[in-house]
Amino acid sequence: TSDKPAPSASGASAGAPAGSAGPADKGTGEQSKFFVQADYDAQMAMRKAQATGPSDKPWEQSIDPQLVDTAEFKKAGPYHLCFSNAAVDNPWRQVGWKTMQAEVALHKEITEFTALDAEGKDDKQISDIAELQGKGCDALIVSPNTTATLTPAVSGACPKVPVIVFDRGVQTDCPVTFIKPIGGYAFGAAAAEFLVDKVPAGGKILALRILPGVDVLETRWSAAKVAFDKSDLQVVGVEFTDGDAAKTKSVVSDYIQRYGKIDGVWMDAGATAVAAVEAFEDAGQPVPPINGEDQQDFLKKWSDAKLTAIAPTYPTYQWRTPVIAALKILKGEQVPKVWNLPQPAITQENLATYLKPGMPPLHYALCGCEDLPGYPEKWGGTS
Amino acid sequence: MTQQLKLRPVPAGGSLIRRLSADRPARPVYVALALLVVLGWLVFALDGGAFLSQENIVGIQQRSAALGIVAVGQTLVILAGSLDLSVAYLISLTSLVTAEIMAGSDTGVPVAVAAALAVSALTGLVNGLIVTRLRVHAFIATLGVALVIRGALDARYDGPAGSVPESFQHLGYDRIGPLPVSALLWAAVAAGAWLLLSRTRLGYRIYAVGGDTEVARLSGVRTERVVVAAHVLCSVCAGIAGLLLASRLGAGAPTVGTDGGYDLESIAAVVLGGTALAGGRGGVAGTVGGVLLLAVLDSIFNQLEVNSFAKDVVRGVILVAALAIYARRRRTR
Amino acid sequence: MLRMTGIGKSFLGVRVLGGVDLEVSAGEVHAVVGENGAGKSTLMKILAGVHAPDEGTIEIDGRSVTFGHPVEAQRAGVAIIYQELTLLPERTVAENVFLGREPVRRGMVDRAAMESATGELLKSLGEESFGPRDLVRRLSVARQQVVEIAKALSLNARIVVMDEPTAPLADHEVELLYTLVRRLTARGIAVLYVSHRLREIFDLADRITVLKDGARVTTAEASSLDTAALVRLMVGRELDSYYPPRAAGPPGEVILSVRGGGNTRLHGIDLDLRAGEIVGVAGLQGSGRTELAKALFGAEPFTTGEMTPRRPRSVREGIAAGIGLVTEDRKAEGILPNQRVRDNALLVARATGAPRNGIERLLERVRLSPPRPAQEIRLLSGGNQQKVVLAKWMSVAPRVLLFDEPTRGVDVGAKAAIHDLMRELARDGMAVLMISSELPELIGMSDRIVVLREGRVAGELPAGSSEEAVMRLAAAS
Amino acid sequence: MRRALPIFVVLAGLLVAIAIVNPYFLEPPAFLAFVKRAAPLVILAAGQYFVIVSGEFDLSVGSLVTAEVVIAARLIDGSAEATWPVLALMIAFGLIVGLVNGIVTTLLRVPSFITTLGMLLILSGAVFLWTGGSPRGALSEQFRQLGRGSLGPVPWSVLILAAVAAAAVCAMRAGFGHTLVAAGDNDRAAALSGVRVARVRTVAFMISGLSAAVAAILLGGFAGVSAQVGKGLEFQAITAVVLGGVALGGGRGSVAAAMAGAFTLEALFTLLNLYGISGALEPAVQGVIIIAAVALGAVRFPRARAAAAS
Ligand SMILES: Nc1ncnc2c1ncn2[C@@H]1O[C@H](COP(=O)(O)OP(=O)(O)OP(=O)(O)O)[C@@H](O)[C@H]1O
Ligand SMILES: Nc1ncnc2c1ncn2[C@@H]1O[C@H](COP(=O)(O)OP(=O)(O)OP(=O)(O)O)[C@@H](O)[C@H]1O
Ligand SMILES: [Mg+2]
Ligand SMILES: [Mg+2]
Repeated sequence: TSDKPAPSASGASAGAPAGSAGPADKGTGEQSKFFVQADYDAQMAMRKAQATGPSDKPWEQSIDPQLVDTAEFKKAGPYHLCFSNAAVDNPWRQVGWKTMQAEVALHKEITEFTALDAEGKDDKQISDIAELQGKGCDALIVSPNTTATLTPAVSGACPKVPVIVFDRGVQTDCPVTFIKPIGGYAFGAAAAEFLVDKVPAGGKILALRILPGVDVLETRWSAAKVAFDKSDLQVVGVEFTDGDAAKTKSVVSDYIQRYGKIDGVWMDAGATAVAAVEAFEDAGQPVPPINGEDQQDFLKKWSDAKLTAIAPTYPTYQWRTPVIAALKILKGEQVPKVWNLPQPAITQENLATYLKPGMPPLHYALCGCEDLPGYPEKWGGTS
Repeated sequence: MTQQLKLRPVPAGGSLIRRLSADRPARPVYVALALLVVLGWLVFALDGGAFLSQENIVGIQQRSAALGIVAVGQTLVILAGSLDLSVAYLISLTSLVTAEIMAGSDTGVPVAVAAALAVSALTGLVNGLIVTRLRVHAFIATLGVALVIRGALDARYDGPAGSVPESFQHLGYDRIGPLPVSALLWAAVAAGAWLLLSRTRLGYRIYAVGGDTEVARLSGVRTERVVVAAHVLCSVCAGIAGLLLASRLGAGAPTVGTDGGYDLESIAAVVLGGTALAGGRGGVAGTVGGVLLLAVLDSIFNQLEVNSFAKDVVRGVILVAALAIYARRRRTR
Repeated sequence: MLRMTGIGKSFLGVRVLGGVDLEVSAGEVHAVVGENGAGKSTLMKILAGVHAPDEGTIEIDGRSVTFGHPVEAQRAGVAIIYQELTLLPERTVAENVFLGREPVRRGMVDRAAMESATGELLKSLGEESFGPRDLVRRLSVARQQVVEIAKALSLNARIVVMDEPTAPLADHEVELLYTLVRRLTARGIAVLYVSHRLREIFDLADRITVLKDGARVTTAEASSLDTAALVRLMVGRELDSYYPPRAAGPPGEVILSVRGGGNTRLHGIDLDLRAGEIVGVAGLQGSGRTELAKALFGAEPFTTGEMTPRRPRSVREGIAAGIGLVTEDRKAEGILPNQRVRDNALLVARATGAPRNGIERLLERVRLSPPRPAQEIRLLSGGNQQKVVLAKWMSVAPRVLLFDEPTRGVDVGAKAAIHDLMRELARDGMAVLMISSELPELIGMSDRIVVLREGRVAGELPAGSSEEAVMRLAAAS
Repeated sequence: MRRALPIFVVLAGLLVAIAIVNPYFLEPPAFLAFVKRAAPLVILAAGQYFVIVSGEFDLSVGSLVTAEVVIAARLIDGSAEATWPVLALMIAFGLIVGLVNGIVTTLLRVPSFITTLGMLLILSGAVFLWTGGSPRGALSEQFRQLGRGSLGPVPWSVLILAAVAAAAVCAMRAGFGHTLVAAGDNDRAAALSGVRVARVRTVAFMISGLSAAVAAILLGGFAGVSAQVGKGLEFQAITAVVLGGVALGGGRGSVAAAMAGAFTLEALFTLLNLYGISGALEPAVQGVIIIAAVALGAVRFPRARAAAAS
């Protein structure tokens, strides 16, 4: 095989939506329209900032909090909490949902907890939020399915009940607090900077993305793009995998075949990282530096195959925070307007602490659930 | 026309009853619906809620409006012996067309509505022409068109876009008394389709073509036009659903149709309502019952906080069981 | 009034009509006859706008017309009763009659007008057993044919085409049709009449056009021809005698016997079938002839009574007991339209795992011509299709073969071949049961005739009985 | 076979087009990799063919594949000893799901579109109900070998595919195949000729379930556990079969052509990828090509041979 790109290589490498190369022509394509410089700068700053709060409970920590007063919501217990969930259709949401339920069980003062699952349907979630308002909730937690489209529904609920939004935001500041980890830019940048650091100059990078158009994923890629454009690496391909392991493996195999050698793999989510690693193994090649996420299957592979890897995270422990926030609000305690949770990355140094034998392969290590009742069985693990 | 027979009206004795029972296949779904309402009432009572409360009834109506409108359209194509798997992507497309043209301004509303309906009618025309002219099985034809729309959506959009002015959101959120505007819209679409099927030539011919295309053709029906018309109407219904969803979401979304599963769910609602998948038998009344059945079921699931996996199992079982009952009734008749 | 000139048509590159001329004048019954596949139906369908001719012209009242769709022919005053039933079972009689031409008032279909007009049409046809609001699905085939006729009449057409209108009718219903045709011609309407039943042709026709292999052989005054001459024109040779001679000598042992057989439609059936014998079954439409055949075969089994061999409870048991059934509805129950002749002929053997004979010998035996095992059966004429159906049964050599309307819609040539074959099978020791609505055929072929009435055996007649005797038994009240 | 010719021509054309862009494509390793990648879909298409030619549909294969992989992962849980029993269990499970589909369709007379749509919902719901929302456990290395490993230079999946193809072609040549096609062409005529229509159709569904089990073994082996291995496979399999010129509604088309249809679809994906039409526009191109292919297939070409007249 030859290192000379096949005739189609330029086309394939421009697989990003716009289909044309960026000005720097690092093969990364145009910057995403989701990219907001101010947000990017803020997240880059937060990565270096120190979080306040109990050090052993990252889900109670916050970075740079702007506290707001909640006395108007103060109310005597017991409490009825309501939760409108976008979906439980992937392992990340599964782990988070179980964690939240366990957190609720921790608090005796919550006597009722009503949760509706929108099954990934915006329209259903709008109806769900409306329906929950009729159930006499003391506080409403919302994990929006999409940002723009859930805004009217959340705006409608704000006047009636204190609203707590987490994971994805909405385009209104009416919720009492919005809880999120630092964000997608931080994730994408952490992985890209690792590759820039580990891959020799001129190395060929393959970027694997799940789908276009998902806000969290778009920000991850746009931050990575910034990093790659500044570097001396060459991004030879940006491909969408639909989150499908078989497709991921095929795509990586194709690139190995076409370029002879790939020097680094960037991924916008870790679900198919193991498949990408296996593609190199099956081709009989050493696995280049790669990033995954905090899922057990990747951490295990990392440790077993002694990979050069990093696992930025989007911690599932954020599912604990809304319950804590709701109680604080109902007790009239101050909460941050935007509750930025720390977002650690798993590195070679701390890998061992996050590797948890006995947990299912798709379990997320940063669930913060180890101290919760029912662990590990409730999360599908064995002790 | 050489039609010279004298047509004298005869006293229409008992024709109302006849017409009501003309949609006979729909009866079981209403029996099931009644049973489910009783069950719902029981479940809510035991669970400390009020099934027949205004919130819940409004909720059921709003939940069913979009699916209901799509399913009415789907009824027309299925009766005509065809099928439309492209509605889900079309809904996404029209929601985006609507929201982008409106761009948050009131003045854009009429143009946007017209454009959304035009886009959907055009899609229906394409579906219909592929099925009739190119003789591609509707399953493949509409699946292919769905893929094409998906490609267009993927290429152009990577998230919600456009925005809908406050005035247009009345469609999705307002109520007249206990009746949400969206439910009234659904009722209007259903009534229109019912009138079409039971009182117009096109309706008669839709049944004829679905019953037996060759017979219809030999009897002088321009079958291809009928199939195309049914597809256009179905797509327009999907377009209306897109409008409604845009108004509810306040924006257009490239995944709203597929996330809602409107393709397979609308087909499920239609067959639950007793319309034969092969065409030629059934009607809108059944479909309305089918959609309501699914909505009441959802409401009960919500009250019981059943997880989504269990819901799928129950839905699957109900679908198959219902069709088995229909098949049995048909055989023993 | 109607002039078709130089009509030519090919299907898939096969020429089925070439240079056919046809002239019909007002008030005339013009018969079109010919063997299966001669192109009669194709010619009629061209007139009805179903097929576009490749060449030739059609003139009505001296004006040249072209029909791109059946509706255009309707508008030009042509109505047609197709060879196959063209009704929607799930719709009402009125909806069927006015299909494609529903009367509208203020944009809405005028049901009342439609139903009253249908009611009157039915009344004028002497039909009172059902009304405009009945579902067609609930009507017998004969009644459905009445609906078909009403549908054609409702057009108030000037040219009415009837393509084998009597195929599903019993004799007394045929009489009704005669009256109707005469009434039409009295009003100056031209009737084009296609039938394989030569008696009807001579009863009705003023002129006869004979088609052979897609070309017109002649058009002649009906009075100038007799049956023999007509058959000669149709097949191009002399068919010596109509029916092959009966076997000499007494029939053999009893192969199949029923005592007190009954199910929902049949009651107390007693019947013996002997080796070497052809037993005819007569009866009016709906008398249960088909049910009898299906019960003996196991398709709609007897639920009571004794039978030797053991009462079959399923088709497979019937086949295992050595029984075969040639069904009356070839298209729906007889053939696999998209499969090759070979696969059709071997179907029973394959389905039951029986050892099978060489396909060539089989096709030769049923006189399939030309014998092309690789051809798809739907491209064959009705007569040839029927021969393949016969081959299908002969491949497993049954001891009893039941024929339900074996020559329905089959031309004289193929008919003679099938008759010969039935005789030959009987001679070889098979027991043959034959249901036919054509009494001359039944009488000509049968060694004895069992007459059914309302699901019971009304009586039995010896060979050579008269048509009157059969009808008396069948219709007695 | 004559009717199947176009799809083989199209397939050959696509392969040549790929080879032009990527000259290594037709060399053994690359070509075997292609076949290996195509194997699951080809096997599914073969299974789907049996159902379609008998006049039915099977929409449940996609979720059956997912269910099989998830079940296998939970039961094997990384243990080598459990591998073979679980493989047997997967095969049995596929057959049972097919049996249920078949019985509901033939005996209860539920249209197969609905039967298998219901089965799709039930399977995808039940399996995750059982595992608590997302896959658990892990596949063993032995299990993975079937989809990942190879015997000398030839991947196991290619060998399995060859065996499946041979078996499918033999089944269609045998009496069973003919009776199956007969049932699809005209079920009443077939029943009156002694074909056990309900039984052969049920067997067809079981074959489809079996093919889903085999595809699950290969896919799980190839890429490991995931909650969405089977996503969309039912539509791909049906598309492949139809692309192969098999008529929806039954009675027409050959299994070899159906498998060629699957290869064609896979080659199409590869080609689109090579030309950089990956991502956004891929579905659009795919949609147009599928409609075009089926439309062209529906056009009947004149035949030289005369239809017989008696
Ligand atoms: N749609 C068609 N496609 C292909 N061939 C056809 C078609 N219709 C008729 N044919 C062929 O055309 C020839 C003439 O058929 P046609 O039905 O006109 O004969 P017919 O004289 O009416 O015979 P029958 O007495 O059996 O009704 C036959 O060989 C038939 O197989
Ligand atoms: N009670 C009934 N309900 C519905 N259909 C009926 C009823 N009685 C008779 N028929 C229909 O009438 C037709 C003739 O019945 P059947 O087949 O038993 O008569 P047959 O003597 O065999 O006549 P042929 O063989 O000429 O059709 C059948 O198609 C049957 O479906
Ligand atoms: Mg004819
Ligand atoms: Mg009969």
